[in-house]
Amino acid sequence: MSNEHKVLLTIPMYPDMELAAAKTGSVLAELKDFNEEAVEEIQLAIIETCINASEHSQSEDKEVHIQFLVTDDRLEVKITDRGVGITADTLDGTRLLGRPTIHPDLRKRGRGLQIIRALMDEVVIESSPNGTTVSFTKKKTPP
Amino acid sequence: MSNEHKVLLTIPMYPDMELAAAKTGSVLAELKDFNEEAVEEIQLAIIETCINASEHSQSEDKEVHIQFLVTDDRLEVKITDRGVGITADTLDGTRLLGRPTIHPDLRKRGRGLQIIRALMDEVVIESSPNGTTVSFTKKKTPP
Amino acid sequence: MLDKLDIQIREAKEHAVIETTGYLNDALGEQLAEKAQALIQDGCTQLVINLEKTTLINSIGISILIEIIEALTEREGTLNFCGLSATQERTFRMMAIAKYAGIFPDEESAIANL
Amino acid sequence: MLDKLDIQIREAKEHAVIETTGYLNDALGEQLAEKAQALIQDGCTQLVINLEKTTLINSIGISILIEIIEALTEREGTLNFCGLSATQERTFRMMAIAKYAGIFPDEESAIANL
Ligand SMILES: Nc1ncnc2c1ncn2[C@@H]1O[C@H](COP(=O)(O)OP(=O)(O)O)[C@@H](O)[C@H]1O
Ligand SMILES: Nc1ncnc2c1ncn2[C@@H]1O[C@H](COP(=O)(O)OP(=O)(O)O)[C@@H](O)[C@H]1O
Repeated sequence: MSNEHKVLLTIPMYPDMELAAAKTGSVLAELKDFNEEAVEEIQLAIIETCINASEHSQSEDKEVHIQFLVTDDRLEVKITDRGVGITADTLDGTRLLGRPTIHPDLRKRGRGLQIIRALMDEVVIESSPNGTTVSFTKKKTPP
Repeated sequence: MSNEHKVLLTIPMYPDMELAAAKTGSVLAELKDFNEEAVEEIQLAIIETCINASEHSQSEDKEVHIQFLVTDDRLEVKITDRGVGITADTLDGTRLLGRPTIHPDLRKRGRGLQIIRALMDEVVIESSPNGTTVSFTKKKTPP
Repeated sequence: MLDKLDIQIREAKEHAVIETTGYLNDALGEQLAEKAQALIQDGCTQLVINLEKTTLINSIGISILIEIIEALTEREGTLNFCGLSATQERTFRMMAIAKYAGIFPDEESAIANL
Repeated sequence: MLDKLDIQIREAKEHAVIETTGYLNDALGEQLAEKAQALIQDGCTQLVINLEKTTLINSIGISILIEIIEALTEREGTLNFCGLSATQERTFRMMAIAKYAGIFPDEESAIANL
């Protein structure tokens, strides 16, 4: 595709490194004139996915690999770890996670994937015992 | 070394992509509490090096590879292209570059390397006909 | 840019405003929770959290906000937020936070509605 | 963050202030040069460039500032800068820009010293 640009980033699993990924995403989205809200949403989705990789993947190399693909009308982000993977059971049960709170609908966990799914246009999770790749796309909305 | 973190970034040679590199550098520097001035200087050095790679390297893959290594007291940045390289003559003659202006000390070109050298603590340029690597280090100054 | 993390507290007789600056992650969240718990211990259960200078909140930050809501519910207190971006407000509604805490455009109205 | 690029002009009888917002690269630099040349053509040769909302300037942006200095020198005009960060000021001194243009802390003093 013309005007398609690829950016690759590898960050260590370490607190706040997800911001490097989020900022890279924001530069690309702003370059293509995504609106302010979309830029913020993209950053949040990247942050949550990177934090999940750090918290849950148990990856030995402790690296998160991020591929950004930006065209004039969309940003695709693919975030990969080489960890233990997510089981289908976990994915199905995401909504039930978290210890109960005073208010039963205020859950403490299981929020990352919900945020990503709510904010991005397409979310695909591929997982095996060799690792996990979470891919999502944000389409540019006409002004 | 303990508390050393490596971040790898590959960007295409395309206008403003240098900002993705600059922002990644700024996140890492701020993470380690570099002061505001140092964070700005790091960004400028990264921007100039990436622009040089885009403008001068004639690289076929049109990619710039950036490696960040951050410890508690320094940030090392290594910026590589697979282009034609810089000749020693060019490097020596940098100060004479640029068409003359009304004010002879106001030169239009040859400013990138000067900025990088002035703002960073150590600058090393390695170049061959297979490409160029510009490495620089910024030390954290105690507050 | 990564804003410097910071927490400011403005205490009045009946209420307190906590203002955060920077990325609301676990580090800033814990600082925030500590300040909020201290205020609650002191009997100040009418709180406003001003997030105007916090552009990014991660899900750990959100968990901590929920803990503050719980602590206030136990004491029959009130929590109002202000300074949210459109996306933050949307997330807070999605997370049911908006059911247990007020969301107001500015600090004045957040205080007035405690 | 990549601020939206923008140029504002405040014209008075005797001078004009050009304020930039965002990364001063070739794109914004060309816009800036155009506005400056238009002002100079119109006989306005007392210019202030306010860079307060421009945090990053690349060397192409600097070349364009130098071109504006040259155009003003030809017309015996004056250029003053304001709103520079410490690093920007240092770079301008290093590049000899400070020899041919004034550097002032704020717009008021930059205008007063035209
Ligand atoms: N990269 C990953 N590797 C392994 N497991 C993961 C990964 N990402 C998510 N998970 C699993 O999916 C669950 C749901 O994730 P999420 O919705 O972000 O909630 P939370 O992180 O609060 O548990 C996690 O608890 C974890 O079991
Ligand atoms: N990555 C690179 N590949 C090839 N040549 C380079 C590279 N970086 C710099 N150079 C050479 O070094 C010269 C000096 O660079 P610089 O000081 O940035 O000035 P300018 O970019 O304005 O010419 C350039 O003109 C170019 O010939």
